[in-house]
Amino acid sequence: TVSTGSESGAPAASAPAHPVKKIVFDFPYTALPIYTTMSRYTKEEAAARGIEIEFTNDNMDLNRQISNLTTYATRKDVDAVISFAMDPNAVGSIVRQYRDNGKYFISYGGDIPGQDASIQFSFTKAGDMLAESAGGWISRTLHGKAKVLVLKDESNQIGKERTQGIVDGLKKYAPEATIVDQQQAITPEQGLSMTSTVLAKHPDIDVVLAAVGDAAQGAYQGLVAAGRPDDDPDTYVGGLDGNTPLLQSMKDGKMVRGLVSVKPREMAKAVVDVPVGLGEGNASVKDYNAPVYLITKESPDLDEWIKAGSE
Amino acid sequence: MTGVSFTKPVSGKPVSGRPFARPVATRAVDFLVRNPLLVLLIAMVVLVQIATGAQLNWQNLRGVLLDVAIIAIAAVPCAMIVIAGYIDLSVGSTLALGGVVAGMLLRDGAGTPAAVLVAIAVGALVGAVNGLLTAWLGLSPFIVTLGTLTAVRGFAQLLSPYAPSGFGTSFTTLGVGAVNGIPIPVLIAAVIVIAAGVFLTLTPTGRHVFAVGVNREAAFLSGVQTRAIPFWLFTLSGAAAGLAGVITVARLNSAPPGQLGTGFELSVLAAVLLGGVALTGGEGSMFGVVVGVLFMGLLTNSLVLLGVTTFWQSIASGAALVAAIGISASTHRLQHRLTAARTKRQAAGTPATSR
Amino acid sequence: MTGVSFTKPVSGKPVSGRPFARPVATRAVDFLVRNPLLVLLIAMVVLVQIATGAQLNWQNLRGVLLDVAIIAIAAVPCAMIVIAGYIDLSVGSTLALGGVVAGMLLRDGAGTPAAVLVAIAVGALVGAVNGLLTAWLGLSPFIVTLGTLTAVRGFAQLLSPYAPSGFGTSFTTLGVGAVNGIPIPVLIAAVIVIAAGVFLTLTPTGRHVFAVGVNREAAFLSGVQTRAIPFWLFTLSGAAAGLAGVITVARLNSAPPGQLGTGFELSVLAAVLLGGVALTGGEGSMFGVVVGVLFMGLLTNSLVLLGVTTFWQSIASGAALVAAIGISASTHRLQHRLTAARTKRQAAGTPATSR
Amino acid sequence: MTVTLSGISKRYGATLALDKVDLTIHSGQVHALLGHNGAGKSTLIKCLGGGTQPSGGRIDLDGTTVPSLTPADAIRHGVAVIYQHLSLIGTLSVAENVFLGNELTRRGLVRRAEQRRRTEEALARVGFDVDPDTRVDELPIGRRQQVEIAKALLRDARLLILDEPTASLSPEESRRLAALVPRLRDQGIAILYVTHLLGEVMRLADRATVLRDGRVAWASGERGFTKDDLVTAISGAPMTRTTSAPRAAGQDTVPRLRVDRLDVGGPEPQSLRVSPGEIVCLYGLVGSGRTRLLEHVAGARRPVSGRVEVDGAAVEVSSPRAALRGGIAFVPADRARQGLFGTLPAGENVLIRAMSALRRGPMRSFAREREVFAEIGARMSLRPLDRGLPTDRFSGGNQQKLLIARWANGAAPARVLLLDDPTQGVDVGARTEIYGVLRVLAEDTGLAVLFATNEPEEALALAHRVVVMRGGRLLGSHHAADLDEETLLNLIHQDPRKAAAR
Ligand SMILES: Nc1ncnc2c1ncn2[C@@H]1O[C@H](COP(=O)(O)OP(=O)(O)OP(=O)(O)O)[C@@H](O)[C@H]1O
Ligand SMILES: Nc1ncnc2c1ncn2[C@@H]1O[C@H](COP(=O)(O)OP(=O)(O)OP(=O)(O)O)[C@@H](O)[C@H]1O
Ligand SMILES: [Mg+2]
Ligand SMILES: [Mg+2]
Repeated sequence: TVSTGSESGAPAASAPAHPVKKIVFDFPYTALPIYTTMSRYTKEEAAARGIEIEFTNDNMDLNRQISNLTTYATRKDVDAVISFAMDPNAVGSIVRQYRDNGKYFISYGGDIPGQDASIQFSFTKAGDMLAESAGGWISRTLHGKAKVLVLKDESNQIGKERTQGIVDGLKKYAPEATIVDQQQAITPEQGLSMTSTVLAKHPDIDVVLAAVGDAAQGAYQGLVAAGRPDDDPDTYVGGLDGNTPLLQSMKDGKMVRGLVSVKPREMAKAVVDVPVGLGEGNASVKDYNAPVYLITKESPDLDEWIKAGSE
Repeated sequence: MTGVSFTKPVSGKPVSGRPFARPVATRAVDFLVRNPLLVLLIAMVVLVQIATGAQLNWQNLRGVLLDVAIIAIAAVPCAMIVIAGYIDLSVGSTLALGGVVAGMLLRDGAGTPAAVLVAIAVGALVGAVNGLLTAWLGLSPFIVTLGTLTAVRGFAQLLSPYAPSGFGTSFTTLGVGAVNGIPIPVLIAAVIVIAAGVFLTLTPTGRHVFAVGVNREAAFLSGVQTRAIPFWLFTLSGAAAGLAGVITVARLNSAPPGQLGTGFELSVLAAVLLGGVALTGGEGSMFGVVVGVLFMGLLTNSLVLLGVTTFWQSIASGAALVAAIGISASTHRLQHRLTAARTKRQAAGTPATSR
Repeated sequence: MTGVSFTKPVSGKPVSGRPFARPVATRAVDFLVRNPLLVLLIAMVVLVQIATGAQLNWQNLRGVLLDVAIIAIAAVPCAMIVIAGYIDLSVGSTLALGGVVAGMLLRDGAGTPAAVLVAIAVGALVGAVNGLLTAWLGLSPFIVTLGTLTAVRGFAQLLSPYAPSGFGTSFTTLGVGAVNGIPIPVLIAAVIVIAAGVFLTLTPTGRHVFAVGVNREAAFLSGVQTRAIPFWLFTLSGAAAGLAGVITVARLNSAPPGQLGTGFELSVLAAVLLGGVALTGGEGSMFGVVVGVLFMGLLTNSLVLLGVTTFWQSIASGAALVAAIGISASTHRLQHRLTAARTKRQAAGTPATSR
Repeated sequence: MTVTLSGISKRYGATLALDKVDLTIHSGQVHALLGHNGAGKSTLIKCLGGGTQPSGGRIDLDGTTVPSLTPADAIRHGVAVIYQHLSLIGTLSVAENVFLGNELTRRGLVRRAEQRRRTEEALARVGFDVDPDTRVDELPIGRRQQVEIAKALLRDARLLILDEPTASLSPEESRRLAALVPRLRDQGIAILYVTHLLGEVMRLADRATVLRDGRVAWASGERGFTKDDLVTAISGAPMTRTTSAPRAAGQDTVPRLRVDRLDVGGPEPQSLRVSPGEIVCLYGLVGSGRTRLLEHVAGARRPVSGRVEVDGAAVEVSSPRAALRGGIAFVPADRARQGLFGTLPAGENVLIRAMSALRRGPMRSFAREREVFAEIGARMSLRPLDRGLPTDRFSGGNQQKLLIARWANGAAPARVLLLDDPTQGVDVGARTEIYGVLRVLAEDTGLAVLFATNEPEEALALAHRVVVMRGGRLLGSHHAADLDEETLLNLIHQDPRKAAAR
């Protein structure tokens, strides 16, 4: 007897509502500073609501994410999972296991086929917002002409969408600016090394935009190391996601001028609200759309952002 | 005896390897002492089962076995490469390439058999390049396979920057289907392990793999194919990684080129070495490799089931690796002592001069 | 035959290693043939400079040298460990731990010297654990250091889940400052390389490192400290990785525990092996390591300057690794032939019968 | 110094290698230690040098009593050992090896020039010719043994232990060593000397102890001893020397092996023929080029030009595998590096090639393998006769037997067998048995045997014909029946130009 398995195929009908006592937050990017912030806030939020939350340890590895999700699917004490899929289609293949076991499956940062609910925020949109900020600055400060270095992330779907958002946005908001180079960089070290190298070829770069904020931190250090004043009025450094040193530099009036991020507090709240809402039979929580924010020196809540990444 | 017959009569009767028929209990103890990792594995499973009650539930086990099957498929030829005194670090990327190639073919309308075969062939090609460079040209296998690890990953990403996904059930069955309740990948892995075990212990070429690993020069002088053997092992390793890629993709129903099998090579190597294959070559068994692979698979699973938190999981799994190899080594010594004590007891019964 | 004087009467004067004073040109050719990677490196730099005009500009070189210095600091003891027949895979995480510890201390108001020293000490402690487990207890260095790689990363993340950042200039000078125009990390690396070179070639213990790597048993029988030497090398490696972490953090002005030095261990190992250190132990020089490290540093830089796109960068750098080791190996053979031809010519000049 | 061993025992798993051995070595005396292969000689030495720890008993070094030693302890007590399994570091130079663990330093730095000078001196003192700057792994095994000797001499030893120091040396080099040993003894050094060559014992030793199966079987008193005492003690019965029947070089038949103008990189191409069933010895000094010639014929090195024929058909000797296909098998001299698979069991070492011939279908036949192994092992008096024991756990002489058994077991048929120093380290009794095996193979299958040896005794005992080699040239061929040791030694020292043309 050959069975074709049950991991894929049409999602099962929704299980009847049942209260959610324990949720698992599957946030695979464990090496990123944002992981720490998210885990702290969600824990606080969950504790306040009297439910338990647990985190997977995927170590930025898709296979690991799949195995861990598979393992959690069998844990009786778990009522719901919120998964930030490294590859939505791949994670989609195990949704059904959760539903068969009467657990809620909520996707984070995108849609996963078969999900019960989703906590959405658009990566393309975030890239676009950063490009808009940079584009505005370029036309204001440099009369629309600028040389731009994009530190991209092509290692996964999210990175590609973010990069796409930045690149397309630049065309839209700063049509006269030229992207002189695009290089892969996701850690501060890579950002530093790449920026130094590209500066050798294009010493007159005006704008560095990073698909991953941590790389922007490296880019900032690279510019400074190359002799650019850290508050150079004619340079723009920006990135997606907050990064505490960058936010601090922004506050101090350095050349870090734009960061785009979701609010960790809001996200943490959603991470708890959505499963609990599902458990209470509240269908309105099904499609939570998280706002994405542009942070600049003028943002009134800048201190709050800084606090989020260091407490 | 074939060929020559000696004129002189053969004197002295041959000493058999096992002079005494030993009781079953002794042999069982021996077996466990000889396979300390197995003991550790069993202990871990029992404890986790008692603590959580979840590990041995079939659905959990099924997930673990699927993970383990994929590692095992790649680990088997990898282990043989290490036994032959080489090393293959490129399997993670070859897995990705195989998976991506299969995914692309399926997306473009190819049938499952064609997709699987081409993916295996592409993997074998990568392996053959490794084999050519290391076995035939004598280049450092560490550097060469590190080079292909990097290059093949880039190639897979170039080939298909976006992840092909959403394959038909005829294909995904390969990853999630079952025959008589046993998942297909597990069956494939079992066949490969058994075939490799038979090859390594029961065929002359299998023994030559060991000979090459222990002393390549002596093997060369004895007429062993010291180049062809590692070459084919590399090719096999590539093919197996390609197959592992196909199964992974069938399981995931998606083939993201930048994410498939990242870090896989280190998991595979760790499993192989834990399983008692020596990096210095010439030592190891398929049984050991299976235990090593199971240990690696169940370790992660146990930590998750036990609810160990993220960073503690890293600490615990690093420590577990060290502990596992440490226990293996120390029981090795224990084993020596046991044997010594036992023979001493026997020797006391039979005077030494009688030898 | 090498100017063979096998049948020479005993009373004859001893055979000198260099029977003929060779012309400078020959020696220069010899030097380059003996260091093929250096030739490749020079060729690469010249070509990239012609193509882009940017590589040798000081600012670029400065960036490369800073990257290279950090790799070199970790690579030096790592190379010695490989020469002694062991391997250290844990440097990436030790770097992170060192950096994070320094960052935390600075954040909590400690002075730069204290932060640096404690970070080095913590690194040394990790190294000592590796050394204890491998050199003294005889566990597989591959597994042990893979275990510490995992565990120490977890520990660093646990220690400081948030990235300490924003250190004072007294600290960041360590990463970006210069003395007489030479960046401080480069100076530190140079001192370490030279000290290690002197140690390895000119001191008894340095020679013992080679002996342990070639034949541990023989070295043991000659009274060499076959355990203490690798133990201290591991400790040194940990300390150096800690220092590398401090410098990295000083450069970044931030110490993200999950991101510092990821994959660093493989870059270091690749540099070491490219530089002619044999994974089988007993072979290698600091000069080679420096060339290997420079090659690795300049390779990425070259590809970026040449405008190679991301995925092609992976393909090209993988291929370059293989090409570099291939060229090294083939000139090795060329060298053998050259020597053979030269000695044959010499032998022809002095007929065998006359001796 | 006076060294006393009391009740030393050593157990390896099932083997009791030493069983309560008592032995006293006095300063100013050469003490010979003898015994069959596997008797426990090397094990005893390892206990003294710190290479292994005895399981029982104690060692008394000039009043310091210890249950066991580490190598560093032993060196500190003035014990210098030349181990049977050479313990040199391949990638270091000769001089560095000689001073390993004992470096000459000034302000912490190695004095390389001084080390080189002293090494040269020490080598010259024994009359050895090795360049102190060469990497050791570039040296042939005979040269490496010379380096080991120099190393021990430079240790300022009070107890010098030599475990078969002449196993890879030619008579000339052995004689130089033999001249040195009494000089050292007269300086008051205690010397423990292991050998299988009774001639050496009679020439050098003041006392002798014979081990059998790990026990002291016989020890000489103050009165001295005779060769017969030793022979009886070692084998339990008096021995008779056998010589091969002289055999006409079959010029009439097609030669089994014909080497025709083979350019092996020496001064001139080399030609040679061996008839079916003929046993030919290549005889010469260390470094005379015998190994090189054998290696080329065996395909281990690629010849530049020339031709090798077996039974009239050309054999492509481009690799050992190709040579084997043509029927040419080779037993190399450096057994550890080129011969044995140390960690693999003895059975697989012997049958690595025969395995394929013995298999049933694609699978190995364990029954047939066991049978073949048992037979050849018994014929060569292998000890222990244990198929499963890893090769590196056998004694030196028994390892050598395993190596020869690889090609002499009858299941790996060869038409030509090349052996380089075939019985190095093999005891007298087993030697005779090996000669017997080779002779039977030659007679029954027409196997052509070409072997190189360092011992005139062996040349005369085994060969039908002796070919003298010197400085890379083949000088002439002589019927063994026409030779004795004296003429043989004269031949290799003769001026080559005066030597008889072939
Ligand atoms: N490491 C080991 N493990 C098991 N058995 C060993 C080991 N080393 C030696 N033996 C056994 O101990 C016995 C004595 O060996 P030893 O090397 O001392 O003999 P020997 O007298 O030196 O012989 P030879 O003349 O052949 O060198 C042999 O039976 C050998 O197989
Ligand atoms: N004293 C030495 N120094 C350096 N190299 C040497 C020395 N003696 C021999 N060699 C090298 O070792 C290799 C093997 O030498 P060769 O075949 O002449 O020795 P051999 O024939 O083994 O001596 P034997 O006659 O004892 O067998 C040759 O390539 C030779 O160059
Ligand atoms: Mg011995
Ligand atoms: Mg020789």
